[in-house]
Amino acid sequence: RGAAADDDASATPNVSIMVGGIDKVIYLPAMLTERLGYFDDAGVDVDLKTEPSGASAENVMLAGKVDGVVGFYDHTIALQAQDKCVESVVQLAKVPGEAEVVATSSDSVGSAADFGGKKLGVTSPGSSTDYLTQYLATKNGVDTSDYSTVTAGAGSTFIAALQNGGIDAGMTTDPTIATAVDKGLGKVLIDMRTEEGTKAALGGLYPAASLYMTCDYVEQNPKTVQKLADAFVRTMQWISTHDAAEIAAEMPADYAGGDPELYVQSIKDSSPMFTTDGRMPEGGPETVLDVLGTFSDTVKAKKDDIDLSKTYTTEFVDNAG
Amino acid sequence: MTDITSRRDPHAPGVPGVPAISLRGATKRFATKDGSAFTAIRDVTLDVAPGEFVAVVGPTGCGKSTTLSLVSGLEPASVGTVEVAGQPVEGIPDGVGYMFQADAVLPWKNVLDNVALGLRYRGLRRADAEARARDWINRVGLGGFEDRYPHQLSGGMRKRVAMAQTLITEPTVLLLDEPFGALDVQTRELMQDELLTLWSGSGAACVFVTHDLTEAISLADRVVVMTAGPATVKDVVTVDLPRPRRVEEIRLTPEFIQLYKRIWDSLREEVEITRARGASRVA
Amino acid sequence: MTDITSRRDPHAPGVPGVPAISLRGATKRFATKDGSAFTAIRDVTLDVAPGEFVAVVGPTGCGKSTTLSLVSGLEPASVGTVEVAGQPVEGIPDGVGYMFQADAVLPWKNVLDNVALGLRYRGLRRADAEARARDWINRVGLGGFEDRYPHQLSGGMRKRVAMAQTLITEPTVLLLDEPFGALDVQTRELMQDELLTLWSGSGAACVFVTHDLTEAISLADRVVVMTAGPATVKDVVTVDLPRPRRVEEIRLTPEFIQLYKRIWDSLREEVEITRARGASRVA
Amino acid sequence: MSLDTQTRPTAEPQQVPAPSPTFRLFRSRASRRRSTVALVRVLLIVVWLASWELAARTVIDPFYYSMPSQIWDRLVDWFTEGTSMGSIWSNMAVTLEEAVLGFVIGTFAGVVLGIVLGRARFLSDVLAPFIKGANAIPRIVLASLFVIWFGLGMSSKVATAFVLVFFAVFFNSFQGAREVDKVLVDNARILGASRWAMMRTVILPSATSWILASMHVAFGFALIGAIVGEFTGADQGLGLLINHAQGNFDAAGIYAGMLIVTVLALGAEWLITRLEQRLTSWRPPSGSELARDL
Amino acid sequence: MSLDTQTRPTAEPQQVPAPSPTFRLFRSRASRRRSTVALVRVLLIVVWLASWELAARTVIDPFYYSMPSQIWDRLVDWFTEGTSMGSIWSNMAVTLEEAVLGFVIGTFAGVVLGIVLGRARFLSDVLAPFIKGANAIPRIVLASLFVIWFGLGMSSKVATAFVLVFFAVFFNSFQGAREVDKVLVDNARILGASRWAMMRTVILPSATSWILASMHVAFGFALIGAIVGEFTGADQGLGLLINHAQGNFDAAGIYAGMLIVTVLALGAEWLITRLEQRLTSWRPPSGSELARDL
Ligand SMILES: Nc1ncnc2c1ncn2[C@@H]1O[C@H](COP(=O)(O)OP(=O)(O)OP(=O)(O)O)[C@@H](O)[C@H]1O
Ligand SMILES: Nc1ncnc2c1ncn2[C@@H]1O[C@H](COP(=O)(O)OP(=O)(O)OP(=O)(O)O)[C@@H](O)[C@H]1O
Ligand SMILES: [Mg+2]
Ligand SMILES: [Mg+2]
Repeated sequence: RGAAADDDASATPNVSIMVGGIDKVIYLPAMLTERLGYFDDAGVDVDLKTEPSGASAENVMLAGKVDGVVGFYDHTIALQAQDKCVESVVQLAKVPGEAEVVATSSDSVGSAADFGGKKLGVTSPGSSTDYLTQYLATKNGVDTSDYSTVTAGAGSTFIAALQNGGIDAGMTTDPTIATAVDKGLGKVLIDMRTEEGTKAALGGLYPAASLYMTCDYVEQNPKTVQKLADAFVRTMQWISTHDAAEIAAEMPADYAGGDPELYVQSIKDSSPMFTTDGRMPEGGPETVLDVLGTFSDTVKAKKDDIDLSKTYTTEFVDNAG
Repeated sequence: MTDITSRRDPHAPGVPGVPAISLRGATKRFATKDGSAFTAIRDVTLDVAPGEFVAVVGPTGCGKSTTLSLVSGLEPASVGTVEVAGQPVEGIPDGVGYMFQADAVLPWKNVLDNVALGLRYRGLRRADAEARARDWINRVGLGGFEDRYPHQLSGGMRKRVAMAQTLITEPTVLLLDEPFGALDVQTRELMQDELLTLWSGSGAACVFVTHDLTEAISLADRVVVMTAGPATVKDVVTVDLPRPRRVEEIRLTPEFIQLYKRIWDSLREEVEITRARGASRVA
Repeated sequence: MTDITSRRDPHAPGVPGVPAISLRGATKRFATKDGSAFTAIRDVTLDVAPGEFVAVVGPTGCGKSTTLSLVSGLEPASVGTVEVAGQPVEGIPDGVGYMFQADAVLPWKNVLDNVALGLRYRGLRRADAEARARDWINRVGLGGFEDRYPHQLSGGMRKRVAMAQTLITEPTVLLLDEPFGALDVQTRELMQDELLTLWSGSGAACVFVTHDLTEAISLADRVVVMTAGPATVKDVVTVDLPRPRRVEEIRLTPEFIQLYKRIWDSLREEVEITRARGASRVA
Repeated sequence: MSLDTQTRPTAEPQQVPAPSPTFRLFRSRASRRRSTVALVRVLLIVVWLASWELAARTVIDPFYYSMPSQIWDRLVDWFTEGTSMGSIWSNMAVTLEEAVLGFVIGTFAGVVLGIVLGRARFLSDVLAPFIKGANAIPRIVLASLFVIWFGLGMSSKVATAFVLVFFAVFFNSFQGAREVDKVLVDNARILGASRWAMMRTVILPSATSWILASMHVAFGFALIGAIVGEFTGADQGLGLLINHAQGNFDAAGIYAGMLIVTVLALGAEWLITRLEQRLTSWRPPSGSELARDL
Repeated sequence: MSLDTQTRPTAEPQQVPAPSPTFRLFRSRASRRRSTVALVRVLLIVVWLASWELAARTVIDPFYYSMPSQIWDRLVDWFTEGTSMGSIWSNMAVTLEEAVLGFVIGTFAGVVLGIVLGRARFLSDVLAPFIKGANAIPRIVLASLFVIWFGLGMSSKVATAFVLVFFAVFFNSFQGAREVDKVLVDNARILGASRWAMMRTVILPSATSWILASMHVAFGFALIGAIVGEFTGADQGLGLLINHAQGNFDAAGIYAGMLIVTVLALGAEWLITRLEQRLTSWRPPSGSELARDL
């Protein structure tokens, strides 16, 4: 990719960004920035692509097929364990935006301590929902081998699993959380969509949704990255000053699916997770490393060698504004 | 040759007076590619009584096989009526046996299973069916080849398997389309014997398509000569030679020679018409 | 019948003295299911000179088709040597034409394309190939049926298509496996004429399998009688009747009758052996 | 026992130019049959939709199963208002283009390789386990590899469609090439067919019905491939539309997307059937007679 | 022009009991051929693995493409230590069970429906568009619908495997039933075959090579179906293992998973080939002679 040649403050560089599910509420700032026209204002031509199913977005970026990814921060650490340098340039969320939802039919789960012998849903094996579930269980004295992990996906499959007893509880994001609650199928047990809830659950903040790029790209295209940072930071500020209904109104109409009210509700529930300035929250990376270092096979082996300072930079958000 | 009993068997099936096969103005047209119709046979009217043996001769491609396919119920007539045992033909009439001109034995069954097929279809127990099949395999001279598959047989052997397959079901209406064409002269005579033995005892009506006039005359009660295509019945020659007949003897008798000449002349005309038509059509 | 020129054509292809076909102790075995070998022909030794017409007769299933398949190079001999024009047979020898006993015309090509096939394979331009194919279609009496597909033809018509398909390539070694079995007597004679016309002009070596002794004697220079299977050459009868021959005349001559009787006796023995063997094997 | 010997008219024309009444009868019977078929089909659809709608309004939860009226609304919406990923037509065009390309390339490669290996015993013996093993590789895994290899453009989706189409066509062409009647091959060899002429005039026509049978399945597969590819990473296409609906609990959207895919497949199917009719026009008019009695 | 008239021995036995030297020669030639095939296969694998390993150590990035030595380590690890989802054997057993069930049910349904519709013209005319349309429904979408309909247990994966297998087998059985030689059907009708006997003795054997050809593809499809189903929602299985590896940037894990799937497919393939040999033992020993010259 000849992106380096475009790295000129006056030119309008082309950047392609892969979003790990463009219509997920946790990744909403990406589409919102485009809808608000902030990319154009910042002088960057962004091509948003969606990759609905998780981890291979990073592979695609590392293979040079896209320039940036909007995804979970924890991937930067996992990748460093594989000697790949990827850094978060704008941190969109300071908490995972996930919640452990318990089926209403199963009243035996009152806290994470009751996970033993239960079927716990995650979106896919090896995802952050998987690691967070393991972390929560262990922290509450339940060994990971005492419960069974079930891949339940997100969306309807998760809801159906809750309803028909395929899982007793599960970790997922909005709008699945809001839908489950709305349909009376589940209630939120551990809410990691807010700062307080996350701190209570994990003992610290857990930075999640972020824009990350390869270190090489950042080094070679600082001006382009700066433009992206400018645009994203404006969006984060805009989010913090508008309410859920206003945000929902900016999004493409069909993102609301069949039920606009529910969509507003899920934005409302989830918007506290967003940062207001795009900065990495204090202590966040350490929590993430703690979680991955305990449960991810690849990270576990190299836990002590991980250099967290190479997994994110605040240089660009500092300059934004 | 075997002794042949009277050809009007008292135990013959079928209602007396009702022909076993009755074609009335039967016409068969095939759709061709350009949508027009090709007439294969035209206005064929013919009755065959129970217990009667009719040989059919005609120029190649005139419509003999087509006529048999109407009687067997495999193809419906376009115009006219076809009746077997007094019933209009719809689907395959009961008691019809048809030995096709083309190879029709099942390639995935060995000789024994192929011959036993008709009996198995009729619900006979395997052991019984096989016992009778073995008997028939010997009659057609294929003893020892029971477990061969058709592709391991010569052309003439396959024909004999088909023959046994058809005769084992003891049909009351027997249609044979050039059954002995691929056999050597002697085997052919042995098979003719077998056929006559079966037929004379059973009172079945038999329609026998052949190109061999000697064969036609020595086997049949009547020889039907068909015209050039679209075929219709041109001539019917009654063979009034006494049965049992010894081919080698009668073929030198004046009656035989006269019959032969009559049929031959009748047929030659038609063949020449066919031929001339083929030539003129291109000219 | 057409006038037939001298049977030793001076322009005959092939080196003089070198036989067109030469089988030396040729044996063919087929593997059977239980792993043992079935011997189809045994120790066949036979030479056919260029320009010679040899008819082969033998009991059904004895191994006539197998012999032809060795000469054509389609099957390798198990033991012994097979040479065509002095060269050991490996793959299909040049100039071989083989009309199969089974239907072998391509079902997806119409009559015209089927007949033109050999010429097209030899790289002739379409227009030329079709012109010659049309000529051949008329010769076999199928004018007007050029655009029919095989399934729309009668059995005898398909045989004639196969005949034209083989003859159009003007083979120097011509193998014919019961070519006229499905034809009426007259058409058969017309085809025999055609065949002789082509053959006599070309100096091709011709091997002709038939069950019709009259046909064998009236066409051939020599008649080869094969034994009961596994076949080997039992008897070779030289037919010293002058050419051109008129079948209807010669068949009543004492020479013809004597030849017929000699071949017939020789063959009958073999057929009886075949038959007895079939019966004994089951007993 | 009676018999009428007919005197034959001097010059009966062998071809009957104008269709006789019987023939017209045949034809009208065929067309009556066609309309019956259409009627039964429509009836089936109506019954199915009505019972679905009814069930969704009473027993089953339209949250999961949606219902025809909602699907219809969603379709109307898409076609009039467009979707969040641009006009529905351009989404359809993208998916169709990917599928068609994958289909064409896959069919071509499948036929060529299938026929060649079908006739080359040694080569096929050597390669068989590799091809069979490759066929078992899950296509979703492949799809993500393709994105890495070929990027996010059209090519990765075409590649996914290709691998689905290829195997379906390959195995049938392969078997078709093996099933050719030996006597036809022998005859062509005797007539002097070169290797290439043999392929063209004997093997390929004989394997045609095998190849066509696989093509019927294959276009559906090509669409699936394109959609799987889009699921793995894309910016437009029906796959994204469906995925988007999945992420938003929009059951109506899922079914509407599937419906559009189905319609596309049926369109392609129609074209393949036309092709089939042309290629097999030499056959006896298929066994309707026969099927009636069976 | 010479000719030797042989006097024939009195009683030549028609069956040669002991294989003659020529025959032994044939046989040893065949076995030599088999070992050549095996050799070339092994050679191909070795060359491929070696060049992969070499490339991964020099030019290409093993992060994406992994390398044989890493994959081997991962496999050893899985088989000795187990995986994060329990023993590798139990994961294999789960996936295999799903695939086999889906394969068996799908094949059975495909053959029965294919043969019946292949011989029942009216029914097939009516149902064809529905079946063809259904075939175009993307299986990943179906997989998530199945999870909704059937839950997270085995049945949803079996259903996914089923839909993949069914269509592959159906279309071939259908065409196979149509291709039956008309004269064989006519002959059986004349001989008095009932509808059922016709199916059993004529249609089914004649369609066997069609059905078997589709079964070769179908088991691979069944495995794919099981894995897609597991991707969508499951608690054990090879699909999850691969998905887990994907989630952890573990290329070696992905390829190791695919390798296991391939080996399972080849095992099943071997069984199907055995079945094929039994069912088609009546055929002329296939055209090796012929293929040699082509
Ligand atoms: N399906 C068909 N479509 C069109 N024409 C056909 C069809 N079947 C047969 N014919 C034509 O009908 C005519 C009669 O065919 P048929 O097979 O009855 O002849 P045949 O008297 O049995 O000849 P042969 O002695 O050569 O077997 C032929 O001209 C043939 O081309
Ligand atoms: N592939 C094969 N496998 C086993 N046996 C075979 C095979 N092909 C032919 N045979 C046997 O070889 C013998 C000779 O067959 P062939 O076809 O040469 O006979 P034929 O003389 O041509 O007979 P016909 O006059 O009936 O055509 C037969 O007994 C046959 O069963
Ligand atoms: Mg006929
Ligand atoms: Mg023969």
